[in-house]
Amino acid sequence: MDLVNSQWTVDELLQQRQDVLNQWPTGRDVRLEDAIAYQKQLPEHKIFARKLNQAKESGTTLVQPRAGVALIDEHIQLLTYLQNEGEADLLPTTIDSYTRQNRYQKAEEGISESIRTGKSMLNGFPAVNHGIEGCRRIIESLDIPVQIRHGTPDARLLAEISYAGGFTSYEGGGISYNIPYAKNVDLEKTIRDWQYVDRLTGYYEEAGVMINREPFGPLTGTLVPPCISHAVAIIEALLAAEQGVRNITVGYGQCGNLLQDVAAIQTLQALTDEYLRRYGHGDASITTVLHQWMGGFPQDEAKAFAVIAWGSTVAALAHATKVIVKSPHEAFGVPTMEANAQGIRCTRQVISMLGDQSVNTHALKDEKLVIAAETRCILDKCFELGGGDIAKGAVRAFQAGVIDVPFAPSRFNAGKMLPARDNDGAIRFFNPGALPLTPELLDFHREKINERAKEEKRQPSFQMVIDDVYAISKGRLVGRPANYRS
Amino acid sequence: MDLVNSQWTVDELLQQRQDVLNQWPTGRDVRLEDAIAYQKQLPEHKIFARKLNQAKESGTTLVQPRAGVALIDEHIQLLTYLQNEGEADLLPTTIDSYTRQNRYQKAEEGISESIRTGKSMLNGFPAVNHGIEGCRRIIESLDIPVQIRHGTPDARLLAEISYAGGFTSYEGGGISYNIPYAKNVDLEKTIRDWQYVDRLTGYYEEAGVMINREPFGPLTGTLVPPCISHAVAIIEALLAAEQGVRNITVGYGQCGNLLQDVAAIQTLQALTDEYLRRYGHGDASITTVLHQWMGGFPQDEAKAFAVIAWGSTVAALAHATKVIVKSPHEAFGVPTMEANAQGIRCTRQVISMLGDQSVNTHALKDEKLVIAAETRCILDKCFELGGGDIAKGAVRAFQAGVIDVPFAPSRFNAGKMLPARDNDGAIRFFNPGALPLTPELLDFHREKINERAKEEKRQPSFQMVIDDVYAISKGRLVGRPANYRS
Amino acid sequence: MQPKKIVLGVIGADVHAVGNKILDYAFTSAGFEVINLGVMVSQEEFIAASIEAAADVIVVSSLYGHGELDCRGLRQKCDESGLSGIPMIVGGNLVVGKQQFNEVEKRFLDMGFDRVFPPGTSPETAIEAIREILKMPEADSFT
Amino acid sequence: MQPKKIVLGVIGADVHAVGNKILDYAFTSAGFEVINLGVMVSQEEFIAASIEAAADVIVVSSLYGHGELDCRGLRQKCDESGLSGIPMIVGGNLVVGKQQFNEVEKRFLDMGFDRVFPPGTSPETAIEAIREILKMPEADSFT
Ligand code: B12
Ligand code: B12
Repeated sequence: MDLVNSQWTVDELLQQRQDVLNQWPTGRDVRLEDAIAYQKQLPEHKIFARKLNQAKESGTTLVQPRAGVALIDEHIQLLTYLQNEGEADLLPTTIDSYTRQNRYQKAEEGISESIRTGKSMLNGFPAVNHGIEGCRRIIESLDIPVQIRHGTPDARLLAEISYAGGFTSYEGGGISYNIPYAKNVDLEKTIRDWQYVDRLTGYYEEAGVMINREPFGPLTGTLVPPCISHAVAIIEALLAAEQGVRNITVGYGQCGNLLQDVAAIQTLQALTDEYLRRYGHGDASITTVLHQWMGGFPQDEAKAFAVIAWGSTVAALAHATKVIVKSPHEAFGVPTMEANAQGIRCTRQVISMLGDQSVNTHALKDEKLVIAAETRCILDKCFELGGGDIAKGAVRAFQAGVIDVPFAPSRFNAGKMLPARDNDGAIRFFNPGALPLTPELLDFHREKINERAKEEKRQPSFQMVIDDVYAISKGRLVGRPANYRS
Repeated sequence: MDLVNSQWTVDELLQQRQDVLNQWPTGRDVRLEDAIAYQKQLPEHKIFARKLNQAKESGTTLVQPRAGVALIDEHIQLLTYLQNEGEADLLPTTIDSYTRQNRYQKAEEGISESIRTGKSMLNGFPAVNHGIEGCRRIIESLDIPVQIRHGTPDARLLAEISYAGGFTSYEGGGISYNIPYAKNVDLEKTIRDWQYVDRLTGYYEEAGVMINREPFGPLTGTLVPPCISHAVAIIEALLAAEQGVRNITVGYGQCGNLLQDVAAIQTLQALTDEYLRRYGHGDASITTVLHQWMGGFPQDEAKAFAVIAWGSTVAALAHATKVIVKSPHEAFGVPTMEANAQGIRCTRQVISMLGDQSVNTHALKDEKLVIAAETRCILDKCFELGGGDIAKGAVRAFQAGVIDVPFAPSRFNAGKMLPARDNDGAIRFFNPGALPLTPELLDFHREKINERAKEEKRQPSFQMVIDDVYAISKGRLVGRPANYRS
Repeated sequence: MQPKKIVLGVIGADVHAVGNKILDYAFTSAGFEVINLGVMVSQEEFIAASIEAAADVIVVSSLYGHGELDCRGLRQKCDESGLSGIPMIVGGNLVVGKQQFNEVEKRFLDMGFDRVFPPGTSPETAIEAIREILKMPEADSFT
Repeated sequence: MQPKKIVLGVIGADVHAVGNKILDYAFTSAGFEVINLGVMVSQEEFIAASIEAAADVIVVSSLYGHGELDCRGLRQKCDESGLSGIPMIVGGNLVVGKQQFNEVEKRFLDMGFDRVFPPGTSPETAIEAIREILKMPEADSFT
């Protein structure tokens, strides 16, 4: 089957379905009619898309943590704590890394080991192994919407079980859950596998069940310039909408410079709306998510709180629909439930303190123009490369380095583009690789990097990039050289 | 002696001096020549004014905690910890409340009780009781500059002992350490007593010893509009400069709205420079300090970190010369040294992450124009009331309600003006009392408050003010009514 | 019916005025007669005002950390001045630092207070407690 | 003198690529020959690459929390494949959650690693440790 961006027929979906459900025994329990009936009886306050749309209307920012452990009871306990003590608005169920690689046998071993040692040996909740009943116990134990968050290149079976299990939102996409999360997985295959997920979501939608979909915004979380993640988010939104998805949350990982970040969230909303409208999906409802700093964190908890609060500030001032929260344990490992709740409460305080404020400046407008222009350059080139088809175009764009994600593990990513911060901490291109930017935009980036080099009295070099990677965990935003101002 | 703003002769100073030094036995050990010699041998890195001036030049923001306990060894241990583990740039020695009221006998009892019970029974360090030797042990044990921070209406003896003890900076002023810190103390008397302190500081200055003075910016810390605290700060700077003080740090307590706060710090620097220049003190070196949120704090530590980080953000984006730090224990009591150090490290992370950024917007310019115009209205009226003499003018201004500090305990404060937040959280006048603002400014404030009232579907009322007092500790900035948006 | 009388003040050398002003407003709105001594109130002033007004209850605040030193002996002085048995409640940030509240409570109960309240107690709670102590009928909740 | 050879990789299903790219750059700059297997490396791949390159040391990273499950048996497999005694060091965020490091260290030493490093170890420390293990002379510090 040739990869094209057009809606699958129901037959095409059902054809693949048996194979998918057979991948692991728990898959055989999924019955679509039963699943749809279950979803339909969920009370309104457990439905993700509704809560997002309300928040968008009233201009508030919802707060959501990440969390998942190996065993069901412990997972319910964890989420209940985050709901009650953490004051979360939205809950996650973060999936473990074996499940993400479809290694269900390994996940099963992780479950046994966790029971044996009395501590979670998995870095998330193995939803496929626990099956529909396990998932429903979670949904029924909580009072607010729950989303599956993962990083699974082939997430078809997980989607089937999650939807039948009552989850009302599902993160991921064919690009964003491949390039940062895999090494050898073909991009064409993942885009196709996510067409399955999106078609399945569309099928529920047609049956009257709202399920929210969220492309993974931050990619590698490490110095990703806004135009790159915007291009990926908009492509995935287009692909999802084509399959009938009607509730989409596009995401962005905080870069650290206030104006760049606020500009990024605001252009992300505007550009996604625009491209969806242009391609016939004006009826889809689009919301945004800001991810608090996704790169390396400082080890000291007081400093980690500072980073968490800074991310919250950006979410609040940009009026993102939701914010994904880090914890003061970030640099060490999966947080305890207490540490996780602390991250949420710190975020909540910032969000509600600042929710009434906005920034609106000329510099912000400039930054928005730059991001929008860059994103358009990339997207238009993708359409061109695909001969008008964005699915094809995306695959070819990665081959050509027209989209290029820094520090990505995937061999389907060119890895030629190098980002570095400018003097104000905004992320610019140190080496633009094959990005299809206009000469003016390239000049702009070159100037910005040179300004910084001058300030630091050194030549632009890869060392600058490395210094930027470490900067936040060492307490700065711009990775200045050791002899800077001394 | 009639209160006038003119430099005391050395004779006038020395005349009073014997009485002052006789207030408590430790006072008798103070010898000016010996004190000056001691100050002169201090290494550069222990001199407050130098470090401030360097920071101002390089555009960085220094971080300083509050801290003080009853006994010397414990106090040294505390400050050493804040220096080494807290990564503080500047240190404090916060004085206990008995000393602030010149109740040295009560402080003595507090010292004994603290020895007996093994915990500090005083809320600060009783420097007068510990005397010169005690103070010098502190200075000698530390590697960075140390300042006396207090709230003492009559701080003459404390100044004598502090300077002889080697402290290189001294907080307070005749207005800012009276109106928020006393109930029955005559304003004329405190202004005169602080002329003593300032003249003493000037005397050291003439002898070649740099001592930094810092009017207390935040006043009652509770909804104080920028123009009020600016007027007080500038008056105290003028009074100090007249007595020969040459290093002055003017302060401001964060109000919570980003633009208002950045505008406030920037106008504070500009207006102080301007007024000092205009009155012949252009050679004084002026720096600024932002106090993190000085009102009621949330009890939850994660939320307190959020408030601390927000204050740090403002300090960083406004490029204040230093920032005074709160701790996650703020709502409960004097922090442990660990909690105190956490507050500093959280602040440090924000400061160094954001130090390269600035905000610059039209809204910021507007806010600066408003604050500057208001402050000028008040200051010019003070000069007028004093017939050109700002010392006299200040006293009369308080009588007339031309300067009016909200929630102040002093009966020398009119207490007619009531502040409340506008829709964006900036502090405006709900009731301007007798403030001498132009009709345009009064209209501006009325509109802002009405806008909020409309948004909240209620009439402007004192309940709004109360709601604002509690807001931050309940997680918001604007104190919205219970039924808001629900 | 005569409104019940509260003598209110912040004890010792304490100048924290904000909570005091708000308690005054809240008690008055709730129908009490408030004799507010403001901040920096000595034990003697509390007693003189309570005698003069024939107060029903004394409400002591202490925020600045010296509460323990300042409150000692107040009950004895009341007893000696003919105010024996007058209800006395205390609240605020009573001691230096973040301490276990039940231990703090015990120390202040031992000093003769009828009720002791932790940091950040709301005016609503204060009013409820006063009604309880004065055995007043339940009222509509304070707004 | 031949440069010493390091086989480097992130074990298991772990895709954290940033630290790996930086270690590669740092080791190379410090004069080592680096055979970088990247992320998602199986035990078998580590062994095959080490044999092929005649590696001097194996540097294992694990960031995502499954390090304990993924590293078990690696030493035994080395021994069986003729790599017995080859120095092996491991670092990253080895276990799930913030655990006492000395206990974590013990568990990994017991699995047969020569040195075990806590979260956030700098490349400089890694290089120093490798020099030590390979008994290399002190070099100018890495810049
Ligand atoms: C960026 C990031 C991501 C990115 C990775 C992008 C990519 N492909 O590279 C994305 C978003 C995709 C991601 C995904 C996941 N992540 Co992640 N991630 C991080 C994060 C924030 C930074 C990592 C980083 O790049 N640091 C910067 C580099 C330079 O440092 P470093 O990786 O630590 O490596 C240095 C040192 O450790 C040392 N070192 C490394 N190896 C060795 C070996 C030796 C011998 C020595 C001496 C030194 C050494 O040198 C390196 C260079 O300085 C960390 C938390 C943190 N550290 O702040 C979490 C973290 C590693 N991730 C974590 C998890 C759980 C995941 C996920 C499972 C998702 C989830 N549940 O949230 C998935 C895993 C997917 C998978 N299969 O692996 C956890 C691991 C938990 C644990 N161990 O308990 C962490 C700690 C976050 C947390 N607290 O929960 N992640
Ligand atoms: C604003 C403030 C100031 C302002 C006060 C201005 C003024 N004149 O009013 C200034 C800056 C001048 C100031 C000065 C000092 N302060 Co102060 N201040 C605060 C702060 C931040 C807020 C207080 C406030 O207004 N809260 C809002 C009001 C509405 O709440 P409230 O005061 O708690 O009162 C409510 C309740 O407690 C309750 N309540 C009060 N009394 C009673 C009684 C009963 C019976 C009941 C039921 C309830 C009740 O009802 C009130 C209304 O809701 C607090 C910390 C905090 N809470 O966040 C520190 C705090 C009270 N201050 C403190 C200290 C130590 C000082 C100083 C000594 C300076 C210093 N070392 O930093 C001086 C003391 C000067 C003096 N002689 O008193 C400490 C006390 C430490 C302790 N107990 O261990 C605190 C806790 C800060 C800290 N963590 O270190 N302060």
